[in-house]
Amino acid sequence: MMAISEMVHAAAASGPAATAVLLAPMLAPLVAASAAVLVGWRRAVSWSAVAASVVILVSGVLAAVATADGSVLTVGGTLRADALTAVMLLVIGVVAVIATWSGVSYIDQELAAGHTDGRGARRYGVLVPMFLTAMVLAVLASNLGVMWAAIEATTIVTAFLVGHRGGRQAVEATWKYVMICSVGIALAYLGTVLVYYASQHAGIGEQGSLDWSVLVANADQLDPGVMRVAVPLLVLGFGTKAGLMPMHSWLPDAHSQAPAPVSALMSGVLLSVAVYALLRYRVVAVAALDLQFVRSLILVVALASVALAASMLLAQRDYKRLLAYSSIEHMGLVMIGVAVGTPLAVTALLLHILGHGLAKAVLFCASGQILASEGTTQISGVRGLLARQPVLAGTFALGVAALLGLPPFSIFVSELALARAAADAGLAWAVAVALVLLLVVFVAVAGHTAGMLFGGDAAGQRPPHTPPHTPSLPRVAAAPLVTGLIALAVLGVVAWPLEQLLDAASAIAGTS
Amino acid sequence: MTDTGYVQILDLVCGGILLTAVLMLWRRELAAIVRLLVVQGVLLALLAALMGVRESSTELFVVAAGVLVLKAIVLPAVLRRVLRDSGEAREAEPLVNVTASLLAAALLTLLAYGLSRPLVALAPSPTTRALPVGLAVVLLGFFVLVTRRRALSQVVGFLLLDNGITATAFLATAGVPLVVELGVSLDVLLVVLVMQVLAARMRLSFGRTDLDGLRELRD
Amino acid sequence: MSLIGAGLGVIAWGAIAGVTLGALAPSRARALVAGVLTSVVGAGGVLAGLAALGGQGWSLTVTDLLPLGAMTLAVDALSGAFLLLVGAVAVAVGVYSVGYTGPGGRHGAEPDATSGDTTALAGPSSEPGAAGHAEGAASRTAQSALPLFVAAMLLVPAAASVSTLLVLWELMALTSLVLVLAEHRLRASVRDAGLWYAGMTHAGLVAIMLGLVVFAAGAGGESFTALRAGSGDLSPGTRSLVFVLIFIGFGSKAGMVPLHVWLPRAHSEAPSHVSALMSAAMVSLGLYGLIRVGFDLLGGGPHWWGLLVLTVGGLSALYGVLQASVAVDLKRLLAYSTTENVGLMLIGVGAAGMFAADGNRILAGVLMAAAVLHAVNHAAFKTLLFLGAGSVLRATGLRDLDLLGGLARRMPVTTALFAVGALGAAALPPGNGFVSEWVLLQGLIHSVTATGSPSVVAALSIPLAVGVVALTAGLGMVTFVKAFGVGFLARPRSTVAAAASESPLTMRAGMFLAAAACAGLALAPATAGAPLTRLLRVLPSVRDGAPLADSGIALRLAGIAGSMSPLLIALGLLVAGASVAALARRVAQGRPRRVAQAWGSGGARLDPRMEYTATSFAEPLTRVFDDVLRPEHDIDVTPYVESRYLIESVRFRQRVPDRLEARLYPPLLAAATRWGQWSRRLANGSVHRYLAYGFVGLLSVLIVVGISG
Amino acid sequence: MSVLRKIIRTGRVAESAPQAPPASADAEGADRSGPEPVAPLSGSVQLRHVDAGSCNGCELEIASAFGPVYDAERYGLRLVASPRHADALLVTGPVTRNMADPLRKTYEATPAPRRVVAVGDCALNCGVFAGGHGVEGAVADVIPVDVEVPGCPPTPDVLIAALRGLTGR
Amino acid sequence: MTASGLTAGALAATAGQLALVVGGAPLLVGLMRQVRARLEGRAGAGVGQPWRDLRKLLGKEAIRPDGSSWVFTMAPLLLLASTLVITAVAPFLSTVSPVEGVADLFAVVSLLMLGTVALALAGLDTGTAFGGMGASRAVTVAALAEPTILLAVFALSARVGSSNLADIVESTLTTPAQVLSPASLLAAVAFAVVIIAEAGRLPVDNPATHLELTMIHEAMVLEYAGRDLAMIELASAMRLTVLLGLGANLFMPWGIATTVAPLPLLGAAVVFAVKLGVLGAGLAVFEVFVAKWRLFRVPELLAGSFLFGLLAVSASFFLA
Repeated sequence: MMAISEMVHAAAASGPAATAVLLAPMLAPLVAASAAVLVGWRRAVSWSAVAASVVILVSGVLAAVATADGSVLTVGGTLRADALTAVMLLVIGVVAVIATWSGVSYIDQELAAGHTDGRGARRYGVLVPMFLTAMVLAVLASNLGVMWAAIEATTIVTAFLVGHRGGRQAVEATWKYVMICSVGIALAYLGTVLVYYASQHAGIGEQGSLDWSVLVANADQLDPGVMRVAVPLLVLGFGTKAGLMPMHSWLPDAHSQAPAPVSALMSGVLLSVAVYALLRYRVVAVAALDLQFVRSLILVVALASVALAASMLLAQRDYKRLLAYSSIEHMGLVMIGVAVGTPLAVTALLLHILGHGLAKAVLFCASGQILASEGTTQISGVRGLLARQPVLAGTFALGVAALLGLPPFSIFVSELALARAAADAGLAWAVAVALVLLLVVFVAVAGHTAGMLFGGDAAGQRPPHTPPHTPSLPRVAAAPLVTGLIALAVLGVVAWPLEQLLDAASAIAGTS
Repeated sequence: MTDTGYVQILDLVCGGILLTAVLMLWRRELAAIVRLLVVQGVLLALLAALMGVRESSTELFVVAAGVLVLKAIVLPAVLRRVLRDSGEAREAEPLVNVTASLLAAALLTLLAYGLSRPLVALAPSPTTRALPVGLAVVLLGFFVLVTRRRALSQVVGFLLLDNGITATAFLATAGVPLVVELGVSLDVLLVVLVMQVLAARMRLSFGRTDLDGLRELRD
Repeated sequence: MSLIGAGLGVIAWGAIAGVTLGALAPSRARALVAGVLTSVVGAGGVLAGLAALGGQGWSLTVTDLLPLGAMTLAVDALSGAFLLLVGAVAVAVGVYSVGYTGPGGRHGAEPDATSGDTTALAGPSSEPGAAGHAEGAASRTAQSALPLFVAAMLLVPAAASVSTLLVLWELMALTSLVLVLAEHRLRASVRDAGLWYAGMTHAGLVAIMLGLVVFAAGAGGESFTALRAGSGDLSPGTRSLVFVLIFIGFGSKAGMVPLHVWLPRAHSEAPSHVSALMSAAMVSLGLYGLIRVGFDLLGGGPHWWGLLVLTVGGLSALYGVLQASVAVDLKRLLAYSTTENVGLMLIGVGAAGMFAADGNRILAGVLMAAAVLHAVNHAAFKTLLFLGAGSVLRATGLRDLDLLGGLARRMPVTTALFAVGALGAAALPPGNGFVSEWVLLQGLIHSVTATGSPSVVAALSIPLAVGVVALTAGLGMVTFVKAFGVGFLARPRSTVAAAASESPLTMRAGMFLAAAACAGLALAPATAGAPLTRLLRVLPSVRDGAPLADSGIALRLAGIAGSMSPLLIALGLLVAGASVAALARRVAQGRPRRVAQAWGSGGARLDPRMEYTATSFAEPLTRVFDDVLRPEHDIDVTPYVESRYLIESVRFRQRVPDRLEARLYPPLLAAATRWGQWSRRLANGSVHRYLAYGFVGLLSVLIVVGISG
Repeated sequence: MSVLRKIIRTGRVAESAPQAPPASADAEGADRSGPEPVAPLSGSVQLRHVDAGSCNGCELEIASAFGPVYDAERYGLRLVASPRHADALLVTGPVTRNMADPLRKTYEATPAPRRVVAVGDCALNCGVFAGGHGVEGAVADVIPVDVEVPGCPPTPDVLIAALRGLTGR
Repeated sequence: MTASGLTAGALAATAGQLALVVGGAPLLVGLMRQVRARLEGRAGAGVGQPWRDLRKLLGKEAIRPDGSSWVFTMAPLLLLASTLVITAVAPFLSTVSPVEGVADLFAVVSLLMLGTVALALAGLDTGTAFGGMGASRAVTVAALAEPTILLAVFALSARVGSSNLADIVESTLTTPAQVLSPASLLAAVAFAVVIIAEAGRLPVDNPATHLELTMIHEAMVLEYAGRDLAMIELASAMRLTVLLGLGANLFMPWGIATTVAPLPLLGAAVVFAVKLGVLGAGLAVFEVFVAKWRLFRVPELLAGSFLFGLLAVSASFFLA
């Protein structure tokens, strides 16, 4: 580990090593995508996506090692990586590994079941790596405009992934997804334009700048009047992609229709990338505006999102939508951390993003397997799963436990730290509201999943349309899920590998 | 060009943009709405060119040419194709009727004026004084999105929204950096293309492009 | 390395080994491995607890564990008491579980297969398969969770920071939940029990977490040291808020009314050895939390804190014992009895708080000691009772007292040991429960003389508290006469009960350990004097107390007049009984007792259905407390078709629902359901509606910004 | 207070005890059947009354024997509720078929040493019911009888005299 | 206290009161029956009749019902043993005792309960409906009586600052005016009700009933015979004696010896016997005047006495 650290540091912050570390995660998926374009869906092609994900993860690790001491890697003027970026790279890498890994068997099953054809599989093989590229670009871009464009690009790339299965519902979900997200992201663009406008008049120079580090350095010069209009637009706009109230509505539809690995990627990473954008903007906003304004705005959005998720979870009937609403809830929690914004809060929310990404990746992939074996996404259609499919149901149960914030999984630790940070910032009332809502979520989710998991193997109770279930989870499908759970548990217990990096990241994005 | 002449032309162009936006709200024939979109695209390109003259920047002329191609030619062409395929010519019953829509448009324009006060205050100039127009178009576009039933109308609403933002960008900052501008334009184009594909699929699955049919996914 | 450190090391490594080996061991060895490791982990706790009570102190901070905080552990005498308690319970349970989760037994069966049947003698006809059993408490998951659960419980009292405490607290909740759900395949009620438990425990966590983060925010740090130092900086309002919150939170884990609803469900549906762990050990950790935060970290508070705890404690004690006295399900009965005993502990803690606020530290010390002592005693006898109930369940597959009976001759060891536990639980001399209730009553009755002129509140609440304790003791006696008398004595009331056989050696050994603890606590409580004094030193507001003067065989209270010698009473009973027996033997001159058919008024035969059942036994009490219990009767009269005056059969059923639960929770759940159904309209599928949400949101934000700017 | 007045006005109504029958001391008591009073029973005899099919005439006499006037209790006699507590069974009436088994069970339930007192003619020889289709027989046909008290019904003083033979008082 | 506690005199005092209670308890029952007989216009069996009954029972065969367990045979032993322990520790003759500090009022009350429980379990163990019924009723009554008795104890001990029996007696001796305090009077009433309930006297239970359905105590012992029954009868008589003796000495301790000298002890024994005789006779007279209550009116009685107990305690708080 030390050797790598020295190697990376030996190369200058913007030397060829940095270039390799920052370019590789963007190029590797493109290679995988072009492979799919050329040869269609093959085993090797599917593994190449996994390899690309591993590349992202490895460069994330390298970037983390390089930036944990607070240094910055840059490539030209366009790509830039600090500790915060490294954390996000890690999140993307980890979730992508799990999602693409389980995607290997997922598409095979879909093909076998006749849900998709060779064209669909090829499209899947092309679009998924491109999706990864777009997200990597979003976190690596030093220019906020480029970051915006990359996030918008994710919408376009994923549009046909959401509609992968075809049919009325797929079209409907895709239309809503594309329409709502485009509108939302357009608002974010308007906000970006206004920030640019403010930066032009902030003594940065004639041309102004959308470069984040430049903006941060001159944030106190930005005109508060303009920023007061820009910040709500940005919150609303990126909030759309993050699945926050009031532009959250696309999320349950898209997540429930997309193929499981894509849902995992969207829920686990895409939402977080949007939050990442807001986190970047928050630093600027807080310096330009008063803290109270930013905090109130974000807090209202965050709490409203958690409340909405809690309400919708209560009477939920579809387990994929259940997971989707749970994503809204967790993004709401993360946004509470963004609202608080102290270093502890930022550390906590980053860990939360990582934990949530892992848990959701595991859960969506597991739910894909459940769908494959039970033939329905209705909660009431799945009964006594633990008795019939112990491994699959076990991973699902543990994933739910993690999602509900039970130790040893890291979400508990990050939620606790979020609560502490908020209380320290004098927002105990918000903690109280959030915790009560979390209790509702807990009861709702636990109640729904308990029905799915527990109970005897009552063969007579199963609805007639279910196909004869596969006897047990194939090993290639189980391995990524178990790996994800183990990683989640380790993250919740051991502080050592991440603590320094998270502290460095919170020093970048946190304001006390 | 003299200052007064510039201001007059600027105001004229901006007025035209707002007018086309309001007309789009008024008209029900989809073909007419697409024509209005073409007009608005041309006006936007004119605005960019005007700024290019003002700032004597060749980059802006390039942008103006791009805007003209994209907003006045390519996108309307795509929309016409959708229109032709679908064979549905009218936005028959908007969720909010035309009278109410026009009243709402008035209110939204007022709101835009109110909102842009701090924006104008930052750097008062003839250009920035026209900023409310951009914001008003954004709000009108959003309004169209919310109230129009046809798939095509929603795409139009999205484009209106986008035009509003483009106008705002030109008026406030004389355009964002080129790389961003390129990204944005590409994105918008792709979004519209995606929507065209979707509208086609929608017609295949649902038989029409009335968005009220899209209500199967619900809680 | 200190003994405490060694003990905690044993706990940690034992738990890790337990999880690993429990998961890896072949199914034949699994019960043995898990049981032994559970006992080992428990022994680590006993070791650490004894060392801490002996006066050692210990602390440790591991920064590499627990992200965004640090694993901070510290052990003092207060921790020691609960380490010892939990550890000792775990040792007994571990030994017991080897047999309980081993092959054989009927405890995997549907328990109520025959209860609804009019022919009580029918019994479950088919032998429940061993397969069902292997998937329940003996499953890989349950067996590897057992040592982990014990370790989490043991580490809770050692936690010394908010994060550490909460993580371990939740780990304890999760592992116990897994264990509660162990038999989910066998009975549908297990899932409900698990859900109630999960929900209530999470509600408790919310309260605790909120209280502690507010506390930590006010005190400026999350380690207990910082909290202790900073508690003075909190405003009185914040202090009270924190106290009320943690009281609710820890109280829900302790099973106080009205947050007790999970207890009768989870304790009766969990495998019996798990019930013992939960009821005896985990519940008392709620008391630990209350004492630790309320009296150590917050350092005590105003008079009304104590009154609040006292009131809730009194209600819990009464309500718990009332429900227990009419319960028919043996494990449900024991669970309600837990609520009762927790109520008694809370009465002690509450009264201690009141007197501490009045400045009477001696009395406060006695009462606090009574509470802790009662927790220890409760742990001992409740372990024994649940293990006994488990033995019955294993032998018969039944929890329904109405179908049991006749076990005294078929399971003599279990019966005798259960009797020891029941004696303790009934708070009768020479049982161990009596000792702590005695100390509690002593503390309460001295309030008059000790406080000089007591406040009006005290003058009204203390007599009521004495009345409550006394009524609780009386009803507790009824409860356990019923449990023991109906469950174990007389003739069997069903065929399965008649076919019962004694439990395996390890189960008997586990019960014997618990019974030995009961006996030790009953006969030599004075040895607890020095440790209890050390424990009180931890708590600033009751620091001066030395509750039990260590005076050999007699139990003397320090500072107030009161003494009693359980050992001599037991000895007296033994001597008197032995001499009477000897006399009777001389009189009998070797004539044995003739065994004759029971006198049935000359009737032809005595049917088991003529025996008194638990329901009929509790009938007078049900009538007396009609207004509180509101039993539900259900009478089906089936006439012959020929005439409605000719009755073919009459069927009478009585159910005593938990009225408090029925009043409080269904409306809450119904409201949640209505809320959920209403909010489904928010996502009605219309893309226009969705966009409108955004549009309205945008406009309102912009308007607010416009106006405020 | 009316009760108190009544008590004072009534005073003692028990007649003075007649001479103790010589039977206990007199071994030659030829006209009396029945055994010696058993030493352990001396001074205290608890009776369990079994109505094996009586017409209730004997019951009336038994009741008045234990009433204030005859006051059988002063001789150490007492009626009890359980045969387990009893030393002697007081059996009346012819033994009906339905009562034969209960009578046997009651006898079985009584701890030794035990005595059976057959009270009234019916108990001794079925009286007017002899040969009735529902009648099993006399008491002696079912369980061994130790003391016989003839009469239809026997008067209380006869009854008490017989029972005093058991208590020895 | 402890130094003098182990003297021969103190031992003699304890032995004396044990002998007195064991020997006197059946006589007290006999006396009560005799009083009752006289009031009913009968001659009565004589004061010694209970002893005659006991002697006879000891000579008789003991029977154990089929299906019962060791509990059935142990219960009489436990009942008698617990009563003996109470007898030994209660201050009947002298306030000085070698078993000073072994048991206080709470312990005594609990030991009484222990006896009740033993008998109730025995009743259940017989497996008959009557046994179960008696057990159910007995423990119900006892459970409801316990709060009252403890509150009465509380009222008495609160003013002394100790629940130690000897302390309470001594305190009353030194300040006799306390007896007439409201707290003390209320407590006395409560205590009297409890004695009636616990000893199974009218109107709670009729010791002379033959009707099983109305039985409480008798129903539990229906299966006992011979020496087991003798033990139970003796223990019941002793419990009545002990309860009356406690009542007598807690509220009217005069005559009790405060030393262990032979003469005061002898005097104390005489006074104690007289007190019990008077109390027993009074109870018997009272019983002539009342009929047995329905079982479900008994809680009313106990609730009433509970109220007295509570008032007594409150009085000791407010009027102390």
